Amino acid sequence: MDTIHSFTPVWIILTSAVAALLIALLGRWPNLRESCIFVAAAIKLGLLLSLAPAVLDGKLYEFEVMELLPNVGLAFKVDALGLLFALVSVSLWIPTTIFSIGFLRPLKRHAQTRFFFFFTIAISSAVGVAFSANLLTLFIFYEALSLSTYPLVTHHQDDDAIKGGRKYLTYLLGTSIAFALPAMIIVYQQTGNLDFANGGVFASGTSTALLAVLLVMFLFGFAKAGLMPFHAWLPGAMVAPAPVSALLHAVAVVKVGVFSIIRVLTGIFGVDLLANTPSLSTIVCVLAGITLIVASLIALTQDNLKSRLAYSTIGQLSYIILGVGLATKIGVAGAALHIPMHAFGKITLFLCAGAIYQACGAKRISEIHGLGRKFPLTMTAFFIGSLCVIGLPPTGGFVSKWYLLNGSLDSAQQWAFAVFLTSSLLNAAYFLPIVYKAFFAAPTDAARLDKAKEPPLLTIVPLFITSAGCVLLFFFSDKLFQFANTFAEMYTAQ
Amino acid sequence: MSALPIWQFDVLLLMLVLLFAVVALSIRNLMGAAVVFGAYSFMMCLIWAGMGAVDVAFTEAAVGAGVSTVFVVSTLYNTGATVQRRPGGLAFKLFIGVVVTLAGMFLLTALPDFPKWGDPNSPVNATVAPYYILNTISDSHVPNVVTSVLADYRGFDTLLETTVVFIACIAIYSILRVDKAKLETDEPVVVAAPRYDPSDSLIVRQASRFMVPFMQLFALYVIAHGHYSPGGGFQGGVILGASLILLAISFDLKFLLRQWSEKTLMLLVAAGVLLYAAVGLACVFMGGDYLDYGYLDSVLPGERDMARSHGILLVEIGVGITVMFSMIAIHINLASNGRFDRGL
Amino acid sequence: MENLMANFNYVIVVVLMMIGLWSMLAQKNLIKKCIGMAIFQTGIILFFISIGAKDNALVPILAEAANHTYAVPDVAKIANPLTQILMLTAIVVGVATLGVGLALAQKIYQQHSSFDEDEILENQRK
Amino acid sequence: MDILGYILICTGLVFFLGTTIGLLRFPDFYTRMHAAGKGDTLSTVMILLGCICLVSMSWLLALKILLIINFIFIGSPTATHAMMDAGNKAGATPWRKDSK
Amino acid sequence: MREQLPIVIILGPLLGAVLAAFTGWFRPKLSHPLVVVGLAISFAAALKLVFIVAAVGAQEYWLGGWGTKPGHGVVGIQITVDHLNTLLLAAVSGIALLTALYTKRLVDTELAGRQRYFYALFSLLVTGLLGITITGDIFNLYVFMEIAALSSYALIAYGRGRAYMAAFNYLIMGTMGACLYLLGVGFVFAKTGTLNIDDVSAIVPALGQSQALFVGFVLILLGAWAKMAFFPFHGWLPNAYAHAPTASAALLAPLATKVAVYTMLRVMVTVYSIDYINHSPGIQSAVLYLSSIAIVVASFFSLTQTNLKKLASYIVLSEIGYMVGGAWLANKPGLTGAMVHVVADAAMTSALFMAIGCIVYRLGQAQLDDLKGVFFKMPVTMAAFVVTMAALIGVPPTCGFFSKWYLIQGAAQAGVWHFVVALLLSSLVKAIILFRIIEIGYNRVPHPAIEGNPAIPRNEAPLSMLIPTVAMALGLIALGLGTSTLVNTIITKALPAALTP
Repeated sequence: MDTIHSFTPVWIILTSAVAALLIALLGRWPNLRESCIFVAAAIKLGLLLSLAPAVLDGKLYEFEVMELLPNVGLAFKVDALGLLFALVSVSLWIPTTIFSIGFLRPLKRHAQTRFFFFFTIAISSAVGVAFSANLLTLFIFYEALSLSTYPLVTHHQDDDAIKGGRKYLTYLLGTSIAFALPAMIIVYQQTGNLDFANGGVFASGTSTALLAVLLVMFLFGFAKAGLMPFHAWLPGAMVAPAPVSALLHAVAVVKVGVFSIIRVLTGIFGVDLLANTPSLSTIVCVLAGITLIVASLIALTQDNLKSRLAYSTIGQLSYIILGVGLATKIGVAGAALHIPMHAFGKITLFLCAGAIYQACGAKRISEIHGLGRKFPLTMTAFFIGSLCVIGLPPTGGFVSKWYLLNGSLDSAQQWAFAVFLTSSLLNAAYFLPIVYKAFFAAPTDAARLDKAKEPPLLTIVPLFITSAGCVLLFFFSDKLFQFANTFAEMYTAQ
Repeated sequence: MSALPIWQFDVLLLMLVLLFAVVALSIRNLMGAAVVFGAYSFMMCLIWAGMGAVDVAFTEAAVGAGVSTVFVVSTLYNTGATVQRRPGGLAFKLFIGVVVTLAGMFLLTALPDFPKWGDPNSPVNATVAPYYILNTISDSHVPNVVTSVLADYRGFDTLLETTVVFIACIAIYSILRVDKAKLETDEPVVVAAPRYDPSDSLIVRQASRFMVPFMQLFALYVIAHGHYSPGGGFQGGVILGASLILLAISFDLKFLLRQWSEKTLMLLVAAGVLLYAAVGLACVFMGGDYLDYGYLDSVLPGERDMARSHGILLVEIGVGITVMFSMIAIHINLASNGRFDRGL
Repeated sequence: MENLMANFNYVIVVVLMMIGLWSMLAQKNLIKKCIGMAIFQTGIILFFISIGAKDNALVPILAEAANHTYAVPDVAKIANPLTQILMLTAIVVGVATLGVGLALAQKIYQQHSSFDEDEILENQRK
Repeated sequence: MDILGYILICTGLVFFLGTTIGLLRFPDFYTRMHAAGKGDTLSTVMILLGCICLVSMSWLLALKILLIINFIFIGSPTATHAMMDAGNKAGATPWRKDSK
Repeated sequence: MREQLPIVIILGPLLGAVLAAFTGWFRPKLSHPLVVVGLAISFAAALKLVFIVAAVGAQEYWLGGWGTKPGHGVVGIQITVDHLNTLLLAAVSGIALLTALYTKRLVDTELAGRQRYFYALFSLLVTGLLGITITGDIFNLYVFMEIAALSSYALIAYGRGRAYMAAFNYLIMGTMGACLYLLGVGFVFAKTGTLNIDDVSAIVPALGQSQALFVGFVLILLGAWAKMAFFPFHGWLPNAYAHAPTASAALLAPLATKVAVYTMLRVMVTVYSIDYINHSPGIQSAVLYLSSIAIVVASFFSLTQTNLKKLASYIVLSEIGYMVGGAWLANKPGLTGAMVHVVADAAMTSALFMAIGCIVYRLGQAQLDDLKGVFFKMPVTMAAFVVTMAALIGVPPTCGFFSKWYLIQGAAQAGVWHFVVALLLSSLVKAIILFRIIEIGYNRVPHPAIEGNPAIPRNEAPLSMLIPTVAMALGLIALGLGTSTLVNTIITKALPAALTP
């Protein structure tokens, strides 16, 4: 495959970094401040799209900034998956920003400048992760992301926020330092490089035991992916303001986690290695499968809307990991495809949750009975979003799950098929009742409903955008599938 | 002078030294401990002289036995603590004892590996040292090999050694010195009233008045004649210092400070080091390496070797100045508890 | 055993140093610590002088050269100057350290009116 | 000449013996100091004189030793005086025949 | 006439100190600039030498021109700048320079009326440290050691009160260390008959398994450990650094211990050879266990501290464990890690103490509870502080990450897993500390008191202190990005040939 050396990837990362500086400087003039976010986002999007055609016919953009360790450098590489992920995060960045403006301003929230500053930093580090050419670069941006999202999580600065933030950091930093870093160093010491190479970096004949240990260390090390038992930070981080949780769950954090795991599985271990040594792929699939089912079950029991969503996220992430763990071309493609699909669906749901909270201060599911009649638009958006997460047509979720199921069929792990179906049913079981109650159940607290007013336009518009996105992704899924497929072909030599 | 074949005598002295060390550490009266420690140092001098290390013996006599004893005594004098308080902490002492004994055993394991005692062909005596003995005359016309090595071959060490004295002086100064204005507000001070003020003994005063000039004459001789006989900057400087310390003790500090003000003392301490360093720097500017006195031949009389000899004299003078005045300053600080008014 | 007699100095040296070391670490009295320190140092100095000693050696002053009648000296008969230089330095360093230690001890005594480590620590605690 | 030297040194040693005995046996501080001061000075001086006789060849050395003698003559009694004075101030009571 | 740069490194601070001691009596204002100029000169020389060494290799300089004589070896004193010490020289002089600029305000306030000799002692301490690093003569090293030690006792004693006792204990421990070192030198000297490091290292292998040499080796190591406050000898350090005036601590904490570590490295790598260590596996594993214990114990003590300075001193202690352990792994990555970490840690500790100094300067005390809202009070300082702590934790791309990377790699290669665990553990502990401080200083403020609220007015440290702090913090990142260049051009060459494949 031929590569193009270009500085563009760095530019893409820098745009938002520069934007962050501007935000810090323009703190006094809110409109100016937020407008420069949109400008940056637009530029980013444009640059990303300009890369698309070349990437789609299998080219790679590469750029090495400097060497940090012998033959491991601060290097960037744009392939289909990275580009796809970057596109998703940036395109979702725009509606999230709109929403946060609508969400923060009327409530006169404090430290908006700080909020947007770290928000932007977080986006650029997410893109950095997407473009990393080797494990070290990825790790650097991964940590940067953890640190830059901490102020967002503790934004309220009350005791819950502090507790949540403490949990957040303990899990993310702790696991990454305790598992990912040593695993990475051992890999480096074994193989002498950390580049994501097609077919992995390990010489044939590396002992399977060592590989298994490393695999587990990586899976748990990138705890952003929320694999059980290292998932507890995600519900804990619910204290964050709504737009932040939207960002965390849909775009920046959790997807970065799974993305890193995909990178490790495909680029460090190599799909073929997984396919040829069933024990490894079994480890991945079993861990993911358990998380999948358990998380969905827990989600059923939650009454707090946001934490139910959180557990649903944990489950959905495991779809992706399981898909890669299947180690088949279709499976990998489906996993890659599930990133944008789930992103759109889940962000819609979270934005809805935020809108509802803003409208009538309702946090628990039992409080939103009959809300649908009051706010049809919001709840419709919620409905579409849940369809997308469950994976029913006509939403993008359907497509990705379709590929995942196919992948499970022609893999060695037939049982995964059953797992997928079961959890989809569970998803339906914990989402649809909400919608049903919202539209048809009698309101529990009529007084509050009367007081409640339709949330401001700035919070409604993003809902439309994202939910429309969910639907559009279904009809234009082939475009996305090209990305996923290019990536899958590049990394699975079967 | 002839060889000193006194090994048997040596063994006896070694035993005595050991005895004195034990006594100095075990005796409860601190003042007594200080005195015994002085005696211990004198024994050491004898041993070293016996081994042919006259310069070391000389220095130890002046520094170890003389000045440092005075330092300990003056410290005790103005704190007024004479008797060591309760012993205590037996278990701890035993523990340390065991550790130390083991360490000693460990050191003794190396004994069989040492070259035989007094063997002229041992590595130490056969590797570098002979060069000095063979070439000191041709290099710098200094018959006292110790002096030539001290100030020329290893002159850098000596520069640093002088610096160490200088540091000790200004360190003690900045630790102890308190100016009267802030004295009340500064820190709680437990002033021990001197129990005996020697300055009222006419005999002592007259005697020291009579001796001091001789001492100083001798000291100057030691510095100037260091090329040909034992001694040099350090020993001379210490004796000069001691002569003034004697004055300070037999009269009082005021008497001394009238002649040498605090400022003058401290400035001269630095001046000595500066002289030494400047001589070295001059060599660099003359085109040589640092402290390569040979290159001073254009300013100093004589060829390169004689220039070396004179360079050595210069730096010895620098050393002498620093050592002399830092000894005085240290004594004043310790004796007057940094108040520069009265004291031992 | 005869080896031990042959290197009798070294045995004494080691004992001396260990006494000094013990007193530095185990003694509670600051002045005693200082004296122990000095004894440790003199022990080391004695060690150096011992390794530089030669049987029946002259002091390292080439007397006959003093009046410029220069003759090549017999190295084996002249004591080793190098160890002596090193120890001159060591002695001076020793007295410097002793002085600083005593100055600190004085200051401590001013605050706690005691040289006893335990008492001082008690005072600091309360 | 050498003979003279040896004789001087031996007498010096005898005096030293006396000094030591006195230092140990005398009843009180002052008398002991007295023994030490007198005997010590005298014996040292004698020994040094003996040394002069032995090294009579080199006059420079002899001169140096003479200087030393001079110093001892001044220094030793003064020191004794100072110590006695100190003892007096510190209140050491002199010994009397009747006192036990 | 040969290259004079090596001696310039020493003379700059030495003369600066002596002249400062003069002007202290006439124009006290002049002392500080004089010292700064001296340090600047020596830093410039050190920096130039880094490039020279990288280009043409080691530079030797013979004091008084007394070089090698046939049959006798080097008869004078030699000072050497080679791949092993050139980086440290630059680091020490550079950090000292920054610290000198930084301490001006602190000294004027903390030591008002007593600072006559402060800068002289300051500069003399630097002289000693640079000398230890540059000298090529084991006895000369001892003298420099004492120069550094004596001046540091005085600098600590400036803190008064408890500082006196702390300084006295330091004096006892330090003198013990120096004496043990000197004794070890004596043993080596007795067997080899020379003091020049190169000559000694040429003779040592020929002597084979000599007990005296072995004892000397152990003694020298013990001496170095006492100086660097390695685990069994660590008692004096926390008190000394916590009770010393901030101005002194800011200089002592980064440099003194690192230079002692360098001494150990020099003895291990040059005087004795690495395979000498590999031939004594018993000691090796013992030392590795000791360093793991040192790291863990120090880390946990640092968790329990409530005083910022004490906390920082315990962090210093744990970092020492890193370097000793890394050196005793005695394999390529391990030694590389140790050498990188000596420089990196000097920079990190310096930045840490500078930031703490700024805080102390404004808040007056350094208890953790007093830090409430400090992030809003002095944002820039705290930003620097966070960067520094991140470096200590080992967050990329700061220098702390890469040194730790090499250390862990070395431990993995040698299969010393307890060391790996200890390293990771201390990183986690430091992370906890950092975020505890962030919580206190950033979140534990009454809720309305947020940005722009007059409740917490901006009250930054003065620029003369702030600029060095920020510069040092940025330097950490720069150093991190430059790591591989340093490793490739210099440190790899400093490793004994036996290791470099």
